[in-house]
Amino acid sequence: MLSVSDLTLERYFEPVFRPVSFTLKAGRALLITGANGSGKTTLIRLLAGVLRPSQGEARCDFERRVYIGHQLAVKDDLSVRENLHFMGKFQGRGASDIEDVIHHVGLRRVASQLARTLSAGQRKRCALARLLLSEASLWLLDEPYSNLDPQGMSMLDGMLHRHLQAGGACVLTTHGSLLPQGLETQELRLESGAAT
Amino acid sequence: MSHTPFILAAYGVATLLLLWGALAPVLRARKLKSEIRARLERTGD
Amino acid sequence: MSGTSAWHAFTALLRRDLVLAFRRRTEMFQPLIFLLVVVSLFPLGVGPSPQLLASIAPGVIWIAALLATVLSLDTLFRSDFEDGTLEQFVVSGHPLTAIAFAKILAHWMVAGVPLVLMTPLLSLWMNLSVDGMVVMLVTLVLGTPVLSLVGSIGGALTVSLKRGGQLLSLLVFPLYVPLLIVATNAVSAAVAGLPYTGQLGLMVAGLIAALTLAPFATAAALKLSLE
Amino acid sequence: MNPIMKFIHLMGSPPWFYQFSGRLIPWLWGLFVVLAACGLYLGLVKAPPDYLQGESARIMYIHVPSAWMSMMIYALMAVMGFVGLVWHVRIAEILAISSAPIGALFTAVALASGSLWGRPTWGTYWVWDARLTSELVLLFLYLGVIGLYSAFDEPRKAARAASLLALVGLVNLPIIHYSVTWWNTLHQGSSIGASGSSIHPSMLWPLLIMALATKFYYAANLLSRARIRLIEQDQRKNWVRELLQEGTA
Repeated sequence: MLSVSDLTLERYFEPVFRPVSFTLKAGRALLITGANGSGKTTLIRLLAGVLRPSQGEARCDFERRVYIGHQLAVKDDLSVRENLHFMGKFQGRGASDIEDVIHHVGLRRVASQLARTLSAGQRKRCALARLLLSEASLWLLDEPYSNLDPQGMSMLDGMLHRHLQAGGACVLTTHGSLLPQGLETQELRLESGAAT
Repeated sequence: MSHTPFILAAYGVATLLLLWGALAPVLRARKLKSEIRARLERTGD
Repeated sequence: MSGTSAWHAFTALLRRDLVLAFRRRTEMFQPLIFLLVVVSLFPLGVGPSPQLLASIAPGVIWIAALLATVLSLDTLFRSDFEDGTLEQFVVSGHPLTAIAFAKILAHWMVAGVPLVLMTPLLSLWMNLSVDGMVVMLVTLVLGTPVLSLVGSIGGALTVSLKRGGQLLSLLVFPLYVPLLIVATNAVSAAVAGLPYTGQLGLMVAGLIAALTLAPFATAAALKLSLE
Repeated sequence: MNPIMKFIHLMGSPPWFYQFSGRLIPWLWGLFVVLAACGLYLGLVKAPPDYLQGESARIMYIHVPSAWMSMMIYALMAVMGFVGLVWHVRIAEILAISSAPIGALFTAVALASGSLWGRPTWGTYWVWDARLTSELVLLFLYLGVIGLYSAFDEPRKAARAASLLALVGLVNLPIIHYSVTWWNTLHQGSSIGASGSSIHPSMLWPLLIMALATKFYYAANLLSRARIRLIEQDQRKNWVRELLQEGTA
């Protein structure tokens, strides 16, 4: 369970978004919406532990978290397989799962190409493979559907569905129409932090 | 070779530097406050 | 994160960094070529007389090694910062000091070791006597890791700055002063036939201090740069 | 809450700190001027010339106190930076960052007066003497901290980075100082330093009074610089707006 109370971050001495409070139980997904620059990415990085809040706190008893941001952390000079191999080893996963994950995210054909040669959608799939490799129960996804083609979106829907069924939780930001289909989601709308 | 020019130079340089160090914040404060006051009037907060 | 998986992460990161370095071989040789160029400038600038070169040899070789290391520090964390890998390191829950240590070790193997291997050639150019060269080799073996360790703190502090390069050398040079003094003195003592074990002892102490303290400062600086 | 904790807590709130330091500054400047005048009078007029260096030793009364101050401020800056870094106390961060320029200033004064003192005694303006060289390296440490702070856009992040660098610098400061001193004895043998010879009381008193004076200069200057940085950072906050509209700044 993730419980957040009165959380915000100050940049240039002003809160990026008005303090938020919510709780997210296992098996549920939280959709963070808001205009551009309202602080969606900042909030998700706060939840991921990359940023330290200026106020409030986020108590999370999911034992491991995985975060996929705008920057996909895919190395251009490594092949897809090498990238996934590193991601897996970094989280202590065996090499055997790598091939199934590559097949699952539909990158088998380009598995030995350098990541530099991949399209934006393929790079996003490569980054999303990190979700399957990590046993994290809390998924933090910053606009996961961007750059994905229809098959990619339905792949991600499936992954999310299975993750929530298995008792995981997920926080994802989105702007506009790209929403997960067929998922029970609670929504959180961010207001920009006016001068207090 | 009388040393007085060097003594005067040393204390002169020291006074100049310390004076500049002391005055810089005062001038900065005056400029900053007038900027903020101007902004306050303009935005009528 | 249990200890064993931190070790997996350490080895995986070290191997990945070495593979990445070999994939960009041309970039890998830059510090080395820079070292050769800088040292070969001195005879042109100062004049080729062997006695003069021999007397300034320890300082020249060490300052060139120092400059070459600083040159390669800027890229130490930059690519990981820009493509989001650094963020993943922080989220992964592994101790950031272990990750910083793996990066520093990889940097030393790629940028530090070649400097050590060049010592014979550089000593030849600078007319450094044989026992001077031997002690130069020892000081570089003990010293280049400290260059990487202390330098990585500057690298981590300036990684999020667009033009961090010049600032990095300003931050790091004062911290290199003790190392430069002790190392060059060890070599000139050897050349003059004086005892130099004391200086080497100081360098070993410096290495141990850097090994234990620098990764913590680097990890703190990395976490801070992500804010 | 006992009074000390209460005081520390109050010091943490910007408006209170602003008012409190505002009242303190005039007294600090007053004390500085009185002490400096007294120290200079004793040092330049009353004290006898040094038996070895003659009149030029009178430069000691500005050179030595500013050299002491340059090191003391660096240490204080690193400690305040540590408090700001670990407990995220904003006022500590501001005090640390505002100390850096003052420390650099004292280092420059020490270097300038040291080289002007060197001319009559050693015959040249610059000698790679142990104290002057480690002062120079200290100046580079200060410039590094100031440079790093100004390189960042977001003030809080800049303060934290500069504080971390100051902490690393503090760990290295004694090592640099002793390695430079040891390096100096290798190349020149120990040169006659003023503080080397035992100080006659009539020369010791001005030195101590000037040293005390420079501490009050530092305190007054630090608080006035910290206040401005506070106003600059909180200019959108209510307490600054009320303050400026009353015009009692």
